[in-house]
Amino acid sequence: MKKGPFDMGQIDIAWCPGCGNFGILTALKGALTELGVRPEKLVIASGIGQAAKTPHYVRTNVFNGLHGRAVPAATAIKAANPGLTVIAEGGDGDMYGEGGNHFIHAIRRNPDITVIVHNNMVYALTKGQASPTSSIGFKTPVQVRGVTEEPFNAIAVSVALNASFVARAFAGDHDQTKDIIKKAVSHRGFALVEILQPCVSFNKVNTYQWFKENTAYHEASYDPSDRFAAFKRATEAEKMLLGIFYVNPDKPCFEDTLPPYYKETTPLFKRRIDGEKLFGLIDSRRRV
Amino acid sequence: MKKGPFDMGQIDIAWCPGCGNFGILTALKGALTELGVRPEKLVIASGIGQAAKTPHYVRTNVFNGLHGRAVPAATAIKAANPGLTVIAEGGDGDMYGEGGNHFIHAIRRNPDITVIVHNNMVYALTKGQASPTSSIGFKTPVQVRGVTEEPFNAIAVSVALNASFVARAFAGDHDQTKDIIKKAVSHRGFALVEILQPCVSFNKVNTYQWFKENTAYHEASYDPSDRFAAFKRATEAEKMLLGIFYVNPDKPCFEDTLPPYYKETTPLFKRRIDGEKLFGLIDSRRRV
Amino acid sequence: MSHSSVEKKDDVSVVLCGEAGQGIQTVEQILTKVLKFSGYNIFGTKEYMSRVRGGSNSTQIRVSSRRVSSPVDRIDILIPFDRKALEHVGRRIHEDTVIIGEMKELFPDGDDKAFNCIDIHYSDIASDVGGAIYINTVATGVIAGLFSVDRRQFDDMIETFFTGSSQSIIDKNKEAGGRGYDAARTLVDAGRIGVDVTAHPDVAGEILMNGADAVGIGAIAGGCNFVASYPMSPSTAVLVFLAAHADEFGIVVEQAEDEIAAMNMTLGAWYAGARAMVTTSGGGFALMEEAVGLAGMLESPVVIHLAQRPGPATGLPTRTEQGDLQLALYSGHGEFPRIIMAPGSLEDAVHLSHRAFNAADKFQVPVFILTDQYLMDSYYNIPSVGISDTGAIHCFIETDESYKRYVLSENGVSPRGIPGFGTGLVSVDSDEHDEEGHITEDLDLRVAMADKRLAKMTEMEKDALPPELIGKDDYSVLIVGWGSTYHVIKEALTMMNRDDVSFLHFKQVYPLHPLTADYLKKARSVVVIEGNATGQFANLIKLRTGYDVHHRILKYNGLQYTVEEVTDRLSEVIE
Amino acid sequence: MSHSSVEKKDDVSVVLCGEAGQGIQTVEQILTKVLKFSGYNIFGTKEYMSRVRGGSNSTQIRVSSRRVSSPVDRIDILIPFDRKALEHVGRRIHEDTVIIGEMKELFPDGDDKAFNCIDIHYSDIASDVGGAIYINTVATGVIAGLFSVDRRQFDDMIETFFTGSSQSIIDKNKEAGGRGYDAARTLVDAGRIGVDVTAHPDVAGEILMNGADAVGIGAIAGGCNFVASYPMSPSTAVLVFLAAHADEFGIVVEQAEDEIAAMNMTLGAWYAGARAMVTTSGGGFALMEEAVGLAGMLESPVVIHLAQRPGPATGLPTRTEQGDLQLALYSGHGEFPRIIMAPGSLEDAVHLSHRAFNAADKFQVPVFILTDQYLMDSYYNIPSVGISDTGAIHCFIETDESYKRYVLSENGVSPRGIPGFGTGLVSVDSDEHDEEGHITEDLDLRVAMADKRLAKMTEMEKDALPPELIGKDDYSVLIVGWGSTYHVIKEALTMMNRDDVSFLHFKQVYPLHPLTADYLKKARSVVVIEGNATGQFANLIKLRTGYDVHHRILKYNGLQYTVEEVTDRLSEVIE
Ligand SMILES: Cc1ncc(C[n+]2csc(CCOP(=O)(O)OP(=O)(O)O)c2C)c(N)n1
Ligand SMILES: Cc1ncc(C[n+]2csc(CCOP(=O)(O)OP(=O)(O)O)c2C)c(N)n1
Ligand code: SF4
Ligand code: SF4
Ligand SMILES: [Mg+2]
Ligand SMILES: [Mg+2]
Repeated sequence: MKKGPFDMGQIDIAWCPGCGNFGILTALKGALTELGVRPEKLVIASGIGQAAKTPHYVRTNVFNGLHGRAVPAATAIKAANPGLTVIAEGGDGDMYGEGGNHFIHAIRRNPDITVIVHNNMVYALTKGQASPTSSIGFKTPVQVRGVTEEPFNAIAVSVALNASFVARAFAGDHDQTKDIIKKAVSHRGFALVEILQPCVSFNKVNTYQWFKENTAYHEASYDPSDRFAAFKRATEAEKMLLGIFYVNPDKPCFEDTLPPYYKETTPLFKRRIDGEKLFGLIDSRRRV
Repeated sequence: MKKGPFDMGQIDIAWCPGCGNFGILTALKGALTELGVRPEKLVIASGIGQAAKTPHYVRTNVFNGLHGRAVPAATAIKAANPGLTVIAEGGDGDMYGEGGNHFIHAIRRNPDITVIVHNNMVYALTKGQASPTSSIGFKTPVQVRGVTEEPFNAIAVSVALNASFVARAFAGDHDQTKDIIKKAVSHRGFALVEILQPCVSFNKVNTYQWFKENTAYHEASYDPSDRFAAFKRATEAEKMLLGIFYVNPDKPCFEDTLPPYYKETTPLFKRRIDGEKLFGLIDSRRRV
Repeated sequence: MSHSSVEKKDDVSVVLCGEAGQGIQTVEQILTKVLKFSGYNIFGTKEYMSRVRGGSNSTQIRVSSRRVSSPVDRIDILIPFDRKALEHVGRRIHEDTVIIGEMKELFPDGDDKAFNCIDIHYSDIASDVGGAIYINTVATGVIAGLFSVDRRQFDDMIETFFTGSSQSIIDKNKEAGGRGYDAARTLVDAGRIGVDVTAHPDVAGEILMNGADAVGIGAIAGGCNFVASYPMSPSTAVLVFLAAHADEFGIVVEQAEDEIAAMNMTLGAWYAGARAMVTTSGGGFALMEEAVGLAGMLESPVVIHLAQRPGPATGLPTRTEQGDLQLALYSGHGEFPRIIMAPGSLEDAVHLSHRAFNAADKFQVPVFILTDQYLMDSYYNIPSVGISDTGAIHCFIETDESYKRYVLSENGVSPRGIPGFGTGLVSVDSDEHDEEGHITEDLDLRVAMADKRLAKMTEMEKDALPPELIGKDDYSVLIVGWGSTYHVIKEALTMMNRDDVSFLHFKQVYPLHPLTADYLKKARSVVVIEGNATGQFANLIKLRTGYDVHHRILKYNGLQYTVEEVTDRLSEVIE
Repeated sequence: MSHSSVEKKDDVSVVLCGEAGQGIQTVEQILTKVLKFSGYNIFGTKEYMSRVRGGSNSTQIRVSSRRVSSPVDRIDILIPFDRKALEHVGRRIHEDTVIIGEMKELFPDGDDKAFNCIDIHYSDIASDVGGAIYINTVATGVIAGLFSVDRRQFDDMIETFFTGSSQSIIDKNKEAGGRGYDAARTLVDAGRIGVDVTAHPDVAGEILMNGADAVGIGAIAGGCNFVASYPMSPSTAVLVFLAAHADEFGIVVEQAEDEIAAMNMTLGAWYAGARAMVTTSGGGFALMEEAVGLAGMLESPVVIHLAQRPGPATGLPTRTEQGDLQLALYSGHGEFPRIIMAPGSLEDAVHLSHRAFNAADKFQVPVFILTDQYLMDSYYNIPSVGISDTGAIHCFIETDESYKRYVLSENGVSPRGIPGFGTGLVSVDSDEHDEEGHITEDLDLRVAMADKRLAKMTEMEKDALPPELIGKDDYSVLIVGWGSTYHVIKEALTMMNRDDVSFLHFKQVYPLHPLTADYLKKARSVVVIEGNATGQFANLIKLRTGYDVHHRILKYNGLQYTVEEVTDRLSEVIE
């Protein structure tokens, strides 16, 4: 296979053979390549977990921070240099558990970043505890009698928060996942792509087969500008629906609200402070 | 006025004259009194903020913990002793900002506690910064050009999370607020009561008058078991609606899922460990 | 008592005391400015409760012929806004204290005999003007009049202060101020009260600011263009300062959903080329600690303004303490270097905040600016901030394709690239990593990386700011202090007037300057004065120099030391 | 080389090495049990990468005539599951190491000359039986055969282990094990390999467990009935242990949404009468620090199991270190007392975890159990856990109407009430508070409350566990260690066989026992051995006793010391 711009060459990938993450990695690299994004102009921020290792396998700029904290880091990266394409990536535990507060507030803030959540419905790196999205009844060494909480419905919550772009994909479907990622990255504003991802080692319930049987795409005629329809589909549908649920292009982007960019777009690292203004400010304290 | 069971006697209340918190305090004490709750069997947990001072003004057991952390404390208090009536109380910053992650996950967990959020749409105790519920355009010394983020819609998010009881009240309406609190406390499971509360010192926009003009009660015929209608009303209504939005009595309560209570209801403090079982466990490690 | 005149003093301590919401802050703000503008040296500090209305708060304004920058116990003139005030500052009222108050309000039963009082009918005047809300402006006028502030200037000041209010409110405030002013002039003319403070024309043009302003100015000078924080007293003032100047200086000011977000944003911002800081306090900072460890591992620069207040937990949210030194020193899990600065003066606050950004960038470590509520909220006049050019030193490089973020280097510092600047890729990683910034489980590399990170200490120590010695070189008693106690200990030293006692002040508390031990060993007796209950700096000295100080003077009731208190407590431990 | 027999040893170090996912853990679990059950003393420890598949992990199992409880560098028998293994443990292969492997897999080019090898066709046998997944069971059989484990017992063990799998899988595993077993017997019978480990019938009935089990058992003995945590290696094992026994012992086991929730839940639980703990590591604990401060202010008991791993930040998630001592010691803002225990052995882990609950309840302070990945994951046999009755001491009281939570008391401890138990009301407050637990701004009361909290230190020091002296009383060199290095230093000491060298082990690292300084002063030379890069315990000793130790032996590559390493490094510093 021809080496693409985001391919790393010979590296040791720490995922299990057969893991759904491989499909996501390929779709992601494919999407970025087709979009013509340049590796030096892209940053992927991530947390900690199996999913959060993804940026190490993409030839680009990487900010691999703390479990649960990719979104605030990504938000700030974009704010410091709006010329970069910024993706935050992580698992369901990372983004909805530890990072839950950032998730909901980032949606409100609406930075122009893409948030990719590998949803394997389990904490994989820590060897198989329940995650916020684990199904009721899912048994683990910690949830010995099975999960009792209702799974976190990220799509419904995002729609409730009037997020600007909300989609779900399935790691087993390369083409459509790539396509959804492309749309999300191209979208201006906070874009959520939750990708259903089989974990072959710790989730023996939600397998490739299970996902195939329990998911379906929105029909072509579905209109993602209808918030109620999106909510209905997120909460009521028999199968987990795939594709773009909701797009709301009217929200102002976080970066646009920031003082440094009112008049110019230069990234912060290129700016130097204006000494005259500073001494003016200091002198203002001499006056009444 | 006759001293009620929850009245403290002569104390110095640190709120500003005219603050909406007084109305909430009265409604809360009234509700508890009418429900016949006994002060020794009640715990009010709170965080930090003006609202979070409330339990100090109620004659009962108080757990005044950290900013944003009343809900996990309350959840555990209930789990340690399900015989107690447990309320978590705090402001909009406390519960939806700092405490946002606990808020969403407590809804999933569904402990039998009542969460009362005094929503004054501002950080009052820290002197007037925007809160997650501040309106767009709200100016403060930090948000000098006004808030740009969409306010956190706690009702919509709760409905999206399929919360078991979701209501909104207005501090200016004593009777209905009292009534809603009564229903929430009586409800078995997580009950959210968001109370719109004028802050006369730091919120000059959302005043008593403003709330009066911009709120309305659900009509009597409204059916709070309809999740979709609740979502519609939470997001679409012209005015902020008041009353019970959504009730879902079918969710299992957190305490019911806990091993100590499978067979008996004794609170944990009354239990002593069974030495025989322990030595049995230790001896099991002698065998293969 | 009835001798209601005041000794003619050239250093007058005025204390205003009343409920939150009674407008003492307005009085303070107007008076400090207008008095300074009249050429008086001024110092203003306040102590207040964690509430918006009610309670009992006080502000001290010293008006003096010479520079003053520290609180005194002494009250020369007390303006009590209510009866509670007499109790609140009761201990500090002495026989020469003149109480300029409304007698019927303060002593409804006429029990004013024990005090030296002057009656002014604030509330009558105020209600004449338009209502009780003008009482504070009347009081402002009384003080202005007492110090013979230029009437026109005073009017202008009120006009400026109330800019934005309706003309009628401005006019009423002017009237209220004027009525108070006139009342005071009448008293002065009648010889019932008088002060003898000399005005210096130069002082009129000096800089007047508080610690929060100073940190904010220093940060801007250091090139700060990004601040993410969550409100928390007393650190919020710096956030507010930067927000006020965000448009002018192009600063991203983000109020995060919580402190964890704030700190992680700040690290993301540095990564992408911003110069970023957080401003926080106690429990808010505790929440940032995981990310302090992340800064340690990423080798990310970061500036942390930590404004101390008494803990544990919520503690006393609006009070002062020096209780978070150890917290800063050991914050974050794992082992990595850091720098801790602790400004003693407004000039320090500007200078160190400025320096913090450069040091963070140079060494790629977290740099703390450790202040406290006292410093944040204290105002005085200074001739200059002491920085002549901005000198924000940017240390990042333009990368090429061979770029590796964590190249092993002798001194521990690897050139820092910025994504999008150059053709290289910049990978930073919270796991142990290789030179390229990718996860590694090579345990030899782990050791090399840990050594690299810790190696920075060597140059950081060389670069440490030396402590400042105040007093003679051949001391026999050495007083050691750090951070915000600078001026109060210095003034106490002057008062004590002993040439065998010197004062060593640390503005950088970690790493300690290499000469520290030498200073200590020269003394016969060393006394550490600090604002906490366990002697955290004395502990640090012991740990780093092996030197066990002789005396620890500690205070932890939430208030700053006063000059008298320092002298008294010193006299207990030094003969 | 071709002399493939093994010296007849009575203490054999077997190392298995392969990828994650190749089933080494299964081998370890079956073998440690069955070997112990055969009467051999065993010790098992593992080191592994932070991944689920691939990489290179190893497990050491020592099988010995006498008690063994520490890792050695030496490998007597190596079972490599792939070629990477030879590189991974390469440094430790010496000329007497017998490699029992599959030659065509390990040395496809026939380059096995440098090694002492025995060829076993694991994969052929396995594929014969049913596929590559049985390779590990074949290897298990080889070791079992080598040590002449009773065949029947071995079969039973496999049966038990695979309970829950289909009968066909059980049968195939039995067959695989059997085939390995037979292969080994053939080798032994042919004199190609042999061991000389004596079995002791008593050992068969001893307790076999790892550190995680020990902490869990100790906690249950201490009355633990509530644990809230968030998964994080290596602390999760304790959560899993308690979850497994939750039904039996009536324990609330809650996996929280984050560590902050976990710690705040734990405090809520204690408040309402539970005996609660968290189990966490590094960054997870850092997130709990604000709530540690809350515990300090509420005077809430709380037990914190902090299983250390290398930082900063994510660091090396599955490795070991003693790098969080200072983190625990200074965690939380503000000043308040705490206790830190650091078990050295499984018995300690049981005993101290038990004790932690009682101490927390007695003094109403946070109590830390500081373990590490090494201790969590190491197994060995012990005759008894050393607790004879549960002795969970409950210190709360039934309240009456006059109850006040924070009654000022000489020793700092006020009787702790529980809401709903008695007629009193229990108010706890994170702000500074009065005796009733309500917010106060009375600054004298603040001082009284701060003093009350710190006063507990006096009795806590009296109550401190003394360090354990191993060796003679009249030492000239004193080795100091703490926590999990207990056994390895002890074994090294035995190996060194010098009667002028003794070893002082601390199981309680804070507060230090009052006799600590005396022990140190008696030595001509003191060497501290610890698993971090800066000598945190040596620092603590210096701070608390003023004693500057002569040598610091430090290790921070993520692995525990081995016996040989301790001897070698000691010989560098002691003559
Ligand atoms: C603060 C903190 N808490 C806990 C952990 C341990 N931890 C690492 S990954 C992980 C969960 C991983 O689950 P998820 O985010 O769903 O990713 P996955 O491995 O399933 O892809 C946890 C709890 C950590 N690294 N940091
Ligand atoms: C960890 C932490 N961060 C910040 C604070 C400071 N703080 C105290 S109250 C408050 C906000 C209060 O707003 P809200 O919860 O809406 O309550 P209100 O005062 O409006 O009733 C903040 C930020 C704190 N005490 N602890
Ligand atoms: S454990 Fe699960 S999520 Fe992780 S790499 Fe393996 S299959 Fe993928
Ligand atoms: S500041 Fe606002 S919320 Fe606080 S007491 Fe005053 S009016 Fe109420
Ligand atoms: Mg996952
Ligand atoms: Mg509020």
